[in-house]
Amino acid sequence: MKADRRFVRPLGRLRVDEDALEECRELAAQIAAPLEELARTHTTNSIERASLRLAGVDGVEGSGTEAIPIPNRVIEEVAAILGLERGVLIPFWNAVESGTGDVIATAKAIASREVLPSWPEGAQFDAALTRAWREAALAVDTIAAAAEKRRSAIAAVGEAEKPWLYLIVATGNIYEDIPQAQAAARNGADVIAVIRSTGQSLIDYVPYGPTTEGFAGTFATQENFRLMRQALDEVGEELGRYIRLTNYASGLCMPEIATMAATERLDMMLNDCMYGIIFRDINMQRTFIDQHFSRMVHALAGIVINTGEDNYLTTANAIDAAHTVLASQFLNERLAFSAGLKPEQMGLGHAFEIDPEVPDQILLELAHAQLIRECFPDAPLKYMPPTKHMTGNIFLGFLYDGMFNLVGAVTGQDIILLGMLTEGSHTPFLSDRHLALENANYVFGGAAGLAGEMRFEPGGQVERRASQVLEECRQMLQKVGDIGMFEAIEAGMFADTVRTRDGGKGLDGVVRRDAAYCNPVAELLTQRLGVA
Amino acid sequence: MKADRRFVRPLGRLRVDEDALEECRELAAQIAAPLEELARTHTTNSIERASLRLAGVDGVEGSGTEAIPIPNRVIEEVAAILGLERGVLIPFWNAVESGTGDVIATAKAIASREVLPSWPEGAQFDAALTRAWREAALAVDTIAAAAEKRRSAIAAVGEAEKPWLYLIVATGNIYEDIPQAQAAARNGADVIAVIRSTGQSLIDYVPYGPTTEGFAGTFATQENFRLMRQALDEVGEELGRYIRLTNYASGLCMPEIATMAATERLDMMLNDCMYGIIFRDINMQRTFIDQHFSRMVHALAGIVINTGEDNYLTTANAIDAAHTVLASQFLNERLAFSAGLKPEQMGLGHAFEIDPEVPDQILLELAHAQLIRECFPDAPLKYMPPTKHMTGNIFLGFLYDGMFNLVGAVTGQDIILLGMLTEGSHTPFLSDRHLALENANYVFGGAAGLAGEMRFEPGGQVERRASQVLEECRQMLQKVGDIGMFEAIEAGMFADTVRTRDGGKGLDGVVRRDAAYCNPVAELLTQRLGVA
Amino acid sequence: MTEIRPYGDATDDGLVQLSFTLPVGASERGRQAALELAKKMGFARPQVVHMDGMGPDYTLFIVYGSTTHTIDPDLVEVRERDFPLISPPEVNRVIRESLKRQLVVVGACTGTDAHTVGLDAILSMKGFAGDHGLEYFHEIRVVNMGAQVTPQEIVETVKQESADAVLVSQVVTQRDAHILHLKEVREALEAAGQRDRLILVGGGPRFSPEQAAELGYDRVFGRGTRPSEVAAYLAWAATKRLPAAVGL
Amino acid sequence: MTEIRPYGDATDDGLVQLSFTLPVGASERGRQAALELAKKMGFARPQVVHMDGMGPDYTLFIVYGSTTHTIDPDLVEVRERDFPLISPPEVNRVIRESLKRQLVVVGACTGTDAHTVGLDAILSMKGFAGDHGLEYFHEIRVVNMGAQVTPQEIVETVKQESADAVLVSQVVTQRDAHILHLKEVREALEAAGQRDRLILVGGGPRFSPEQAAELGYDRVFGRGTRPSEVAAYLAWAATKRLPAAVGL
Ligand code: B12
Ligand code: B12
Ligand SMILES: Cc1ncc(COP(=O)(O)O)c(C=O)c1O
Ligand SMILES: Cc1ncc(COP(=O)(O)O)c(C=O)c1O
Repeated sequence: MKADRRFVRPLGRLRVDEDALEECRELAAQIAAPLEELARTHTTNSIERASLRLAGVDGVEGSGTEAIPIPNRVIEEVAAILGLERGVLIPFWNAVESGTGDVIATAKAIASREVLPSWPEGAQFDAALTRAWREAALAVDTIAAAAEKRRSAIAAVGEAEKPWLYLIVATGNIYEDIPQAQAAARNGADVIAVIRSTGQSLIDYVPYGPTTEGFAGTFATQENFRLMRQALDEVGEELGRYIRLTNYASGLCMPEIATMAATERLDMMLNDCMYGIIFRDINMQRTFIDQHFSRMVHALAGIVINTGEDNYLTTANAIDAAHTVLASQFLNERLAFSAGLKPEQMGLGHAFEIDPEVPDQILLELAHAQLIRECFPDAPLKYMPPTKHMTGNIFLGFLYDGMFNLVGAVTGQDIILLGMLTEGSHTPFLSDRHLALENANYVFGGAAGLAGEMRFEPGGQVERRASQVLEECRQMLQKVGDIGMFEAIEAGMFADTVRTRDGGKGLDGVVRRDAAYCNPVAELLTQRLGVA
Repeated sequence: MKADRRFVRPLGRLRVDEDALEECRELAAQIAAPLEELARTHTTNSIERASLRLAGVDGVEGSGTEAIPIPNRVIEEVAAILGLERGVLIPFWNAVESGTGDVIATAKAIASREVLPSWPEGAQFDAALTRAWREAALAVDTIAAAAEKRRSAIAAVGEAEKPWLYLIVATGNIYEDIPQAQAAARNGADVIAVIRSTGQSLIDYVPYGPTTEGFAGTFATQENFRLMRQALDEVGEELGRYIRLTNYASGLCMPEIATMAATERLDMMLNDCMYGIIFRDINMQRTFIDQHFSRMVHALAGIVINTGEDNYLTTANAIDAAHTVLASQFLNERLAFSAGLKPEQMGLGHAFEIDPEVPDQILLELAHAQLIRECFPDAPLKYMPPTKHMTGNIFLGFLYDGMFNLVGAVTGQDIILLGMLTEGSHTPFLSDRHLALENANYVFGGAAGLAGEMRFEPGGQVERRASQVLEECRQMLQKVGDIGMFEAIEAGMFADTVRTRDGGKGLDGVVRRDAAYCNPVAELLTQRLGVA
Repeated sequence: MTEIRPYGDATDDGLVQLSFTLPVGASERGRQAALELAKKMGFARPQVVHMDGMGPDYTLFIVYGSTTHTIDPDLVEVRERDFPLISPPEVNRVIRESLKRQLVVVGACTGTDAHTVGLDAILSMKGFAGDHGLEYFHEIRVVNMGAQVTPQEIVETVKQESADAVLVSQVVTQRDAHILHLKEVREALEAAGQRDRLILVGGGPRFSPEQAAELGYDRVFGRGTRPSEVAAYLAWAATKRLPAAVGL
Repeated sequence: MTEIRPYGDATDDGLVQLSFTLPVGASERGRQAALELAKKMGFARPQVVHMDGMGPDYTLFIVYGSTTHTIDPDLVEVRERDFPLISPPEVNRVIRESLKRQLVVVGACTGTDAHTVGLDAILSMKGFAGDHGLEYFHEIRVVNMGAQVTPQEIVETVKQESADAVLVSQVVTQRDAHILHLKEVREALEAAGQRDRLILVGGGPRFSPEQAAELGYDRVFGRGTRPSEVAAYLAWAATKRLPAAVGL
């Protein structure tokens, strides 16, 4: 079936108000400015840990998923003794230089308090600084190398045709995930996402090693990344189609997971500027600072980010809140841009979540999807299937998923997350995924051609609904522009969820940078990407 | 959901070649002429039996579904003694006039050979003739009255909105059929078809009374018609929506069943000019003669006929044979017209039967359905769901049915026969029907608005496919015009099935009319309808 | 191999999906009745994920549960094909050598069944799924009687054509029509003393091989049969069963 | 009423649809294994209508069969609601009269569960399915702790607010997370000596009433619960269970 899909991004189907579009982008830039400033002037313990990981610090104290990673221990010691205002890298490299010279050993020594971190002066400082810059350069090269590795891997095995069919595995056990992911790829999946165990997003460290116990998901660990990457490379070779791997650079460890993803050559990462704030009650300052660093890493590693606007519609009404999705996409776009991501790396998310009982539901979804397609012509849009209104009626549910696929096909969505007929009751069975692929292969095979063919009556219901959503979005962004992002979130303007500036988890990890703050990794990233 | 459907017949979506259209209609007229002539100059035992039934002759000799109806016995006797060339009515009314005067009694007497039918002369002939005309007038009035009764019933309970959802019951037992039909109506069905037992079409008499034993269907008997009509009138009142009843004026007893349908106020009848020939191997002369009489009855009774082109695609390839469906529709249209049916009574059939494995299947179905919509703007089209490619995969099958509903919705098909997810394995379960209605209510509720909205790229794939089918149809009709209808069928030009002029069942019942042929019922029908 | 169980998303979780209608209202009592029924079928922790009232008297239930039953695939009885799947040329050769003449096949859809596509798939030149049908074999002569043929008509044709094999198709299975009609044909052939000198074959989507015995047929073929299988079987049966072949 | 069976298209035909995956290849042996398994479940004449290989090692089967089991709906045990479904004003009155003060409710999604929509549906003013949530009742004071709250945090809040009732939500059920997490909360409350003076209520889409006992909860509510039910229950329980109410 796949071979017959001729992917097109239909444009110019709706007479979109170009001025409104223009204005939305300007407003987004204006709203983002203070957040960009915030990121420039602050660091977080996760950013510092990420920088340490890039320096080669790894391993844990203790065992199991509760074992504490060495990077966390080092940060704790540095924070306790020196504070993080000047960053962790100078004290760390100083310890290395003035000690055994071995990175891991030194880190362990700091963790076990055999070595006390200190802020070097004079020649010692210069030595630490030089080393820090040298190591940072190597680190940033590895990140950039990921993009190169991916390019050659794709060149070698072959690129998957669009739309990319995106499937989730979520057994909790990496060793069950692997065969299921491979089976999915063999049946036509182009992208595999390993869902994380519930709760990982709220732990302020990254678990270590291969894991077999998770709730409704599998822990994101560097070893799990490596194992799955390997498995997908194997099956990709077998199929002559590069299979993409996705995980979540989200939650309290966003920056670290981003670096792990780069190192292990993941291809796409769920990474949103607000998801953690709204859906995980993570502090907003922490989130905005972390997302900037993590996005620079993604940018350089050639990773496509997937934003999470789709989630809004799981709590809010998909019609009333349609414009909030669009507004958030403009903000995600802006904050991606200012972190150096190219349009083709911006997998902006949206979803098919209108209540099926609503008259003309399919027509309205078509209008929303087409509008977003036209607003972001160069973005590999990520289209999410119905979830909220999926019930135990698996037959009707399977049909909703089919209509979702159809709307995705005719509006040229790039990344199609396949819906599961059992969404209303349990995490996917092997057979649910298989049926989802049969559904998608049928619909995309049968309707792909319509993307190029379909037109809508000028001034008709589809066009009118689209311009209404764009206008509501413009007004919302104006309002946010007036009161500022923090106030907007405090006012519950996104996903009907209220969060406070100093509330939520992780604020304690936020540190204002000192004049002497030094983080060559961050520095080099900004330089390479040519961002401020 | 229903309340939200705004039914439109989208027209002018494809730039159809008006000249080709015109030519197809002229060719159809030319092809039909000899068949119309055939019908004018011949009668059949079933037409004569139908005329007797309209005279009030009914009842059976013997018992069970094998019992022989009195009309059949009377015909046999008349045929044996006088032949049928002059028709049955004069000898019959003569027997009544010159006997007890009681219709039923006389018929029984002839059946039991107590009275021998004879051809009256002189005054006796005049008496029989006068009586025959008087009774015929009454008979034809009853037929016309059906249309009136229907109009007032609809006015009283309320008309169903289009599209009409058409559901099949097929338990074989009229007493199981009734609750299932009522349940279906309560869940949203607008039309109920009681499928006949396999094989009824090949028996040359109509079974009698209520029946409880049928294979994959329930016998079409006048009593079963009456019981179901009553049940649907009841539920219609309850729902404030007139529920239509459908059966099959098809097979060897086409004319009789048509009269039964008129008498019992059925609303639609499956009635095709070629189905019996191709799918039941009924003799072609017999079929063309019978269908003309039955259609005159339908015309006057205000019954909508449903033609059977959809069946072609169950044996032939739905792409290669698409034009044969269209060609047959032009022929059915012409033969309906010449029997006095109005465009709004022509439920021309077609189907969604393209192999789902075929690239752009959905696009192609859309092209076919839209083309037919545009060729017959005033006909209440009957759109049939996928059957041939339905397998035991009920999930995928349910999705095919959903795409069928969608194409039906956006192309404004009037009568939607709901597909069953279990089509590939068994006759519908109660729950299959329920799910089919949920499917339809979702899709029509969600996409009805698109019928008014959607346009296709001029010169695009949809338009190109449509004009190709129309052109192939024109060429086929030309060929049929050249060789004539009989030769065309003998050449297997319809549904890949070969039939011979004198082959098949029922030729023995065909009789060339004598100069003295007298059938006031037929006469009056032609007069009332103003057809030749 | 050993005992296995259904696989939902983990080995041996035993998860199965069911749907059925009960003649009860959509009520808590109905839900419990559905759960109890599922337990009787041997499901542990059944869950009613969907309860859908169809009028006041019937309710559709969709249920998931973990079956407590297991099965050992190695121990299930699978009747292996007892004839070789030989190629068309081979088929022709075998027939020629054993019969010294064409094998005559009479095919029909009997009873009220008008589904000819399946029979035609086996008989016609066009064939099915890439295989040619029996008409393609020059050592086989096919008499295709079409649809709704009575047992008597079959018997007569068998005599006329002195057929070696009879192929009967049945697609409609409601109220076990297919069983009934196939038996009627066998009985008619027995009554006419023809049965024993014939290869009697039945087919249709709802038949499975093991039914041959109860039907009194030499072989029955089911869903998705390929003409080549049937041809190979006939050639093999010809050498085995036919008087002509065993030189009587 | 008497024993009933599933209804396909005729009374008592017992027809049921199943689908399941077996760790076998899509082969005749696999098909037979599926049929045998269905027979073990008590299905007569099971039919595999679809066999779909998912890679070499797993196969999806869709099966229809007629169950030999029956059920008598009148004999199934249905726990009737033991509290009256009183109206909001009534709820307020009952609480006022029995407690002489507001009823304090602490609600939380515990463990790693971040699904707050269900809890909010019960607690928030907005409510669910046309009912207002508990915040709407002026005799009820609601403390909504939101998502991913630890048992310890719940215990502390309960003490601080001297809560009368604790409402715990669990939506994620994979690997029985919901059972585990609900128990953890109960244990924490017991350890803190708070359990007995509280009305302890759990809820989530996969719970059913009968589970309350095993969980050590006073009541659990399942899929589609309406806030009004919960309010009525709390008022009733307040008069029955609370020391304050029974005047200790
Ligand atoms: C095409 C079709 C029709 C066409 C038939 C045209 C024709 N000339 O054959 C038309 C439209 C006429 C038709 C009518 C009816 N049909 Co019909 N039809 C179908 C349909 C859609 C496809 C059947 C088909 O062609 N399959 C393709 C062939 C190749 O497969 P097959 O038949 O299984 O044959 C293969 C094997 O079984 C085997 N085989 C078959 N026969 C034989 C014989 C021998 C000797 C051997 C060795 C092998 C063999 O080899 C074949 C190749 O592998 C099915 C639904 C479906 N999707 O299956 C319904 C279906 C078969 N029809 C059905 C019914 C009920 C009818 C009607 C009775 C309905 C009605 N009352 O109007 C009518 C009346 C027909 C009658 N009197 O028998 C039901 C049968 C239900 C049941 N199990 O009892 C079905 C299943 C639809 C449904 N779910 O209700 N039908
Ligand atoms: C919305 C949603 C989300 C939203 C949640 C937003 C939010 N703030 O709540 C988001 C997008 C964040 C989300 C994320 C995830 N989700 Co989610 N999600 C859903 C979804 C689509 C709807 C749930 C819902 O809101 N239902 C509506 C409410 C009103 O119904 P309810 O929860 O049943 O509540 C009612 C009753 O149960 C009862 N009730 C509930 N709680 C309580 C408490 C008390 C005291 C009482 C009296 C009554 C009561 O009353 C309520 C009203 O009737 C379901 C799928 C579905 N269609 O059901 C999946 C689903 C629940 N999610 C699931 C999963 C796995 C996740 C993730 C873990 C996936 C991942 N790893 O990324 C994440 C992580 C979340 C986490 N850490 O827990 C699974 C759970 C599978 C399982 N059975 O274990 C589901 C079923 C989807 C699936 N099939 O995989 N999800
Ligand atoms: C941006 C983003 N991050 C993360 C997640 C997953 O949640 P968690 O953070 O619990 O892994 C999602 C879920 O869709 C998401 O969209
Ligand atoms: C025109 C027509 N007549 C009759 C039938 C039903 O077949 P039978 O004549 O066996 O009742 C159909 C089936 O679709 C049909 O389309």
